Amino acid sequence: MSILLDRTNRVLIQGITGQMGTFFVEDARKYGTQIVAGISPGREGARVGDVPVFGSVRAAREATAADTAIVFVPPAAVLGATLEAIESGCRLVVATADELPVQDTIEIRAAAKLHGAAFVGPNTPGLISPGKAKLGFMPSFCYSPGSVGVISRSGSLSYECCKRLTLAGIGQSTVVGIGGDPVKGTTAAEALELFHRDPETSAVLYLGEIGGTEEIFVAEYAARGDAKPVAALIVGHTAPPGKKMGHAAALIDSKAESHAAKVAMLRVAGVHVVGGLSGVVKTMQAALSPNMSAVHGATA
Amino acid sequence: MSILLDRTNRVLIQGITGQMGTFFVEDARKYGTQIVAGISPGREGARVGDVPVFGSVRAAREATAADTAIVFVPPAAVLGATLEAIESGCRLVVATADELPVQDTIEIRAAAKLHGAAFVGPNTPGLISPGKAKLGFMPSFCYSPGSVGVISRSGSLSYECCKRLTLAGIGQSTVVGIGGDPVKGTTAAEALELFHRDPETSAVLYLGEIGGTEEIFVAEYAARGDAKPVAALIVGHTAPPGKKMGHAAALIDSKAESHAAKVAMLRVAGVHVVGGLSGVVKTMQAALSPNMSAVHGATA
Amino acid sequence: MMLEHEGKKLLESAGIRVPKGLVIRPGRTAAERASARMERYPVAAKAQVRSGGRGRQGGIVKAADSAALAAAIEQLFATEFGGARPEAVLVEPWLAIERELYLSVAVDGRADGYVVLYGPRGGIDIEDGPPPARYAVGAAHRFRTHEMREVLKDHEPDYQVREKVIALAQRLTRTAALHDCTTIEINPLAKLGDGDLMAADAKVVRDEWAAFRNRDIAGQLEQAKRRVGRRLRDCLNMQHMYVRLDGDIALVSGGAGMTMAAMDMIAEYGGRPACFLDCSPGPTSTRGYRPAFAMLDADPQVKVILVSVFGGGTQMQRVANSMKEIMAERKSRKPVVFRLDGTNVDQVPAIFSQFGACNHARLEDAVAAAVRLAKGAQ
Amino acid sequence: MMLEHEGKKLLESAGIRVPKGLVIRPGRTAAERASARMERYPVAAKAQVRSGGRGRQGGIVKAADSAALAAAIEQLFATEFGGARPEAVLVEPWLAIERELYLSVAVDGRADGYVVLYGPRGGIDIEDGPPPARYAVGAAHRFRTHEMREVLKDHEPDYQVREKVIALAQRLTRTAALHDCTTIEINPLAKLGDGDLMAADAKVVRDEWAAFRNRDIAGQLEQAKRRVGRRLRDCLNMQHMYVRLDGDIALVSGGAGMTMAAMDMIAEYGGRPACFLDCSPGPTSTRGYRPAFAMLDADPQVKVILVSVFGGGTQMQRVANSMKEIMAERKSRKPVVFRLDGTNVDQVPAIFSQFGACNHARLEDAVAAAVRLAKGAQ
Repeated sequence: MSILLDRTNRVLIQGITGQMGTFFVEDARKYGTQIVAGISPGREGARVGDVPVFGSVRAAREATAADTAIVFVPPAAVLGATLEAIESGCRLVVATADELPVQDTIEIRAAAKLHGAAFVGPNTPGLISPGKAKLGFMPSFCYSPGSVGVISRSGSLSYECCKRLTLAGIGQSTVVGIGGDPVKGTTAAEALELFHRDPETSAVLYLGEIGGTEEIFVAEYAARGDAKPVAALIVGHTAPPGKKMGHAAALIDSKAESHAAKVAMLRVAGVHVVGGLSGVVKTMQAALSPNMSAVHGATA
Repeated sequence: MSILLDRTNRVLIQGITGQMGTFFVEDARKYGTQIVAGISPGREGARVGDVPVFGSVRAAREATAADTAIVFVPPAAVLGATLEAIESGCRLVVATADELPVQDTIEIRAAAKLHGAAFVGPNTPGLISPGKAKLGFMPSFCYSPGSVGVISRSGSLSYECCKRLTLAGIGQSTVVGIGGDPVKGTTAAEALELFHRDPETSAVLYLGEIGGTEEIFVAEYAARGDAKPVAALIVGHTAPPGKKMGHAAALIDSKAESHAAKVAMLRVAGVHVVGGLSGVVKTMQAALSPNMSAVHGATA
Repeated sequence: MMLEHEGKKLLESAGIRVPKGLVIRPGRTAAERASARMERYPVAAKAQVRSGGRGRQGGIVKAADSAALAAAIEQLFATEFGGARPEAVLVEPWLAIERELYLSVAVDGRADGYVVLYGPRGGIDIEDGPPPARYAVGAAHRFRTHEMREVLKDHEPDYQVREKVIALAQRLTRTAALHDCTTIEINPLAKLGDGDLMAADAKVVRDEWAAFRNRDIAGQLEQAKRRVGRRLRDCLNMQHMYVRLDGDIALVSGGAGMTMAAMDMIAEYGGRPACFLDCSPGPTSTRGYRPAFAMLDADPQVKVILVSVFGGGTQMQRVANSMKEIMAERKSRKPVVFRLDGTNVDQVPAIFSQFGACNHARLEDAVAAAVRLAKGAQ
Repeated sequence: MMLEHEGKKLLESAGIRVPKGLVIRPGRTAAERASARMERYPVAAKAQVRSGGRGRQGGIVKAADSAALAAAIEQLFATEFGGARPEAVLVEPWLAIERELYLSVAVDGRADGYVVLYGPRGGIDIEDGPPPARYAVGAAHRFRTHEMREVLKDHEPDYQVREKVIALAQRLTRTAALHDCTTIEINPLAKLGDGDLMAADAKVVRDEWAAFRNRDIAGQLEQAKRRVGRRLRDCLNMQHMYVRLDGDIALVSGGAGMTMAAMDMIAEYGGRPACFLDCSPGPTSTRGYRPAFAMLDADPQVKVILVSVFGGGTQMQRVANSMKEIMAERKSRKPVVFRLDGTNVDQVPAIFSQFGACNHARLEDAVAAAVRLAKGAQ
């Protein structure tokens, strides 16, 4: 298994006729993603490659039984497109856009909750279930199927870390980019819960950073008696306080949001904290080893 | 019977310690309204007369089983107070306030729909079921129990007309002030539907005015095969176009909103249109007479 | 209602494209000021008025050069539109419009909130054309691009225009809710040669009851008061609702519906109402009614004043006492006819007898008396 | 982050009470201008800066008369707060504050939207006190007065203050959503002698990604660009995210997390990062990277440039070609270390061989090389 995404997802692409949409059709298909429809209002009836284009998500769902949407439209149009996908019955909606106003994310998240849909985004590379399917632009060669669930606030960092895991023979069940914004379609807590219930996932790697409160919930999960082993890398050790480090949420506004405070909190909760990028594989191996996972925090 | 309000409603007053709240306790009680609680945050534990004061609607409902709320708070506080009443489970909420921003009415109406509550207001005197109870400041002597349901966009006009009916021996089942705003807690169409289902109501008097679209639904109802007889007075024959006549919705913005157009439309639908205030009793009598009610529009 | 240039400023603040205009206030140097600052011609000189139908009345003039602009400005400031001279003239580049569209967002009871109207052919003849496409939004945050797309399908064949209109309507609906606007109408919405849409006009009406949370609405209300005479301003400060009519029987009344009913009855009895004047929103006390009498007494058109109040929360003995005070202090000899009814009306006769006034039991009698007096005064 | 006086203007537009202040821009006559226009003393002279902690650094001066005010203004303009001189000084009447409260509305992921924080004792020591009351609102239109009342019950014993705080928080939440603010913090919120609440300070942060629908956010971003040097402005125009640090190894990087990971690794290897520079939001082309190199080459603090990009949607052969072009046109001799990885990285070596560059396979090797070069350059 995996979470949210596997070979069964029937994917429609909103904004398929744009540059990103067209590139995605080719790249994601090559990886095995089932692309069944595209949306481009006014161009219904056209085709992108062999993918039929529809004027609305409803029409696409009726014709193709699509159940998953990925959105490639300009930031100002993301709200409308995602709400259409959610309210037309898609069970998973991915919006990779950065530059989305947080108000819009708040509304989309509320709508997704109301309709029982999963929303991944914004400001994320998307998600991939290695060997099955991908919804986003992550470089395929970095991934291999396996049992580590990966949750990441940052895109490139997840490519880097997954490549290291893959080279070391540690495969991934699903890699979810939860994004760098303060309000998220899928939070670390929600992704953790999904991984917790996924029998194929035996441990989780969390890639976090300074700022925000996401890590509190990682610690909360790790402290549970029935938690799967969690390893975590928190970047931004050298980031100064009070400055936004690219991501809207990557800003040390209070002591609790500093690197030191987060690492300390995670350690106490029994998370295997990675010292730095170079230590990802070793710490992950430790988290995965049955002996070590009993000794909470020993590899930190 | 009656609609929305009878002797069984257990009423709580939001803003009971204000001048209007205090006056209402005395006046409405005298009429038979069951006043069981007042709300005034921070003054919980006090009493107004013998009415216990609570800090929240929830607390009041738990202690007194109140199921109906009337709101006497400043316009800026009406949104909060009505949402509290609706979301705490009141089945009827009355807000007489004028000067409520239409945005707030839109939100309150949406919340009432969601929770299955009736909302009467804003900018209305409230409602009265003669001989049973009243929720508002209408002069009690104008009313008598009977079988005519009255719906009015204007407060004073409904007092005037009901007094004429009462003096002529025509009693009322319930008199609902739907108010003069463009968006209403209870619309004419909704009030008509309630009167239609009320076995004690045998005919309806609708008191309308120029501007807005409410009258379209009165005509629609009257044109139904199973409609109860409807009489209507539309004021504003002498009102110039393009000017707001007091009520936000009383503005002739298009030909369809003029006095002549409304009267013509109502006549075609079989409504007994009253020529002017002096004709209210005669037309109502005609509408109530079994012979006449079969001949649609004959008294117009 | 905001002036066009004020409305456009609001739209621009929400990221909506409007022409780059120049606002010219009246004054001796108005024409010079405009000519000095416009560089490219032709331009449009547009009378800034708060009534509709300006286009049909010659309120928009095309000027090909600086002399023509100066002449246009002078002419516009000298013209009345809907009974008022322009408060300003807006000078804008003359737009190369490929097609005029119509788009508006307005509060509509049938929609439980906002409705969006769209017509593929806008301009001054919009009301004579086919009815516009109608998207019932409801609460502003209920706007859905895909729902509006469905509505527009059969009204706008050009899908690129359609998508731009949808995006604009979404922006307008949000703007209306945020700024407490009850209407934002763009007519025409100009489709330019580059395919882009631009608001060539803007009619924005704001919800004055939201003034407590929008300082600019409060400011507009204050400005509106400054535009009227002192006596009317005193009335507006008491929350009175006033509309001047062309008759001679003035009303001091309570409740919008009841005021209109009295107006109608005056006409029915052969008289002519001088105004709609609803005093119920303000204090129903001497302080409240005094400015109403001051205004009506000073108005030479008014021959008779009919006081018509049917009160619920308003107690009649208090109104009667106010009338006693006002009648005592008032200089004017214009006759006043009274009809008070409602709560505590039984206490009125005793008070009225103190100053020799008579309270009519029925509105018909009061109206008849007022009409008789007005005819006698002619 | 807006300056205090800008934030207060925003609050005032939403009907929130703020002191009537006077904004003094720097310049030779600043002190005179202020003294000339203030009539009553004492006043507060407040440095207008975009960083926190001003109060502790002497950024607020009480002046008892016009001479003291002039001195205060001069002194404030000569002082740096958080590394920057004040852009203006705000002069306000000195408030007779009965109690300082704390109130803020901010976006919070845990609340799925907005959260309201309230402390009955505000002021500069707020962070040392007990944690504030926390009302998780969610979407702004989910604000409920009765829910906040429940939250405040155990935090604010004075029910009249409580009710005013609730009404104010409701207004602030609506304002935040309306104007796309991510934070509105009022500290202190002054309880005055008359029992009324007044915003004695205002820290407002707006969502720059909403600039497309808020022209004033767009304007603020433009202003921010004007405040920096030309080279950084060129970078900001390319959407680069830049934070200057105090080391000598500059980064040209992609992705916020990866940039921080590289910074951390530089420190781990004994080097010191010169900046956070994430170039991924803009075009990953020659046009995009060129201003980054121009800025870093011109920065005397920078000894070595480390290019670290791990691309997904960004294709590495394109980045490699951009680097080839930039290296060819660049005048600076500062060493550049490359580590490209990700999509199409297999095409990189062939391109790099054309200009004699080497691409490190592992970030560790690239960082080690950069640190070595930086130490050699010292």
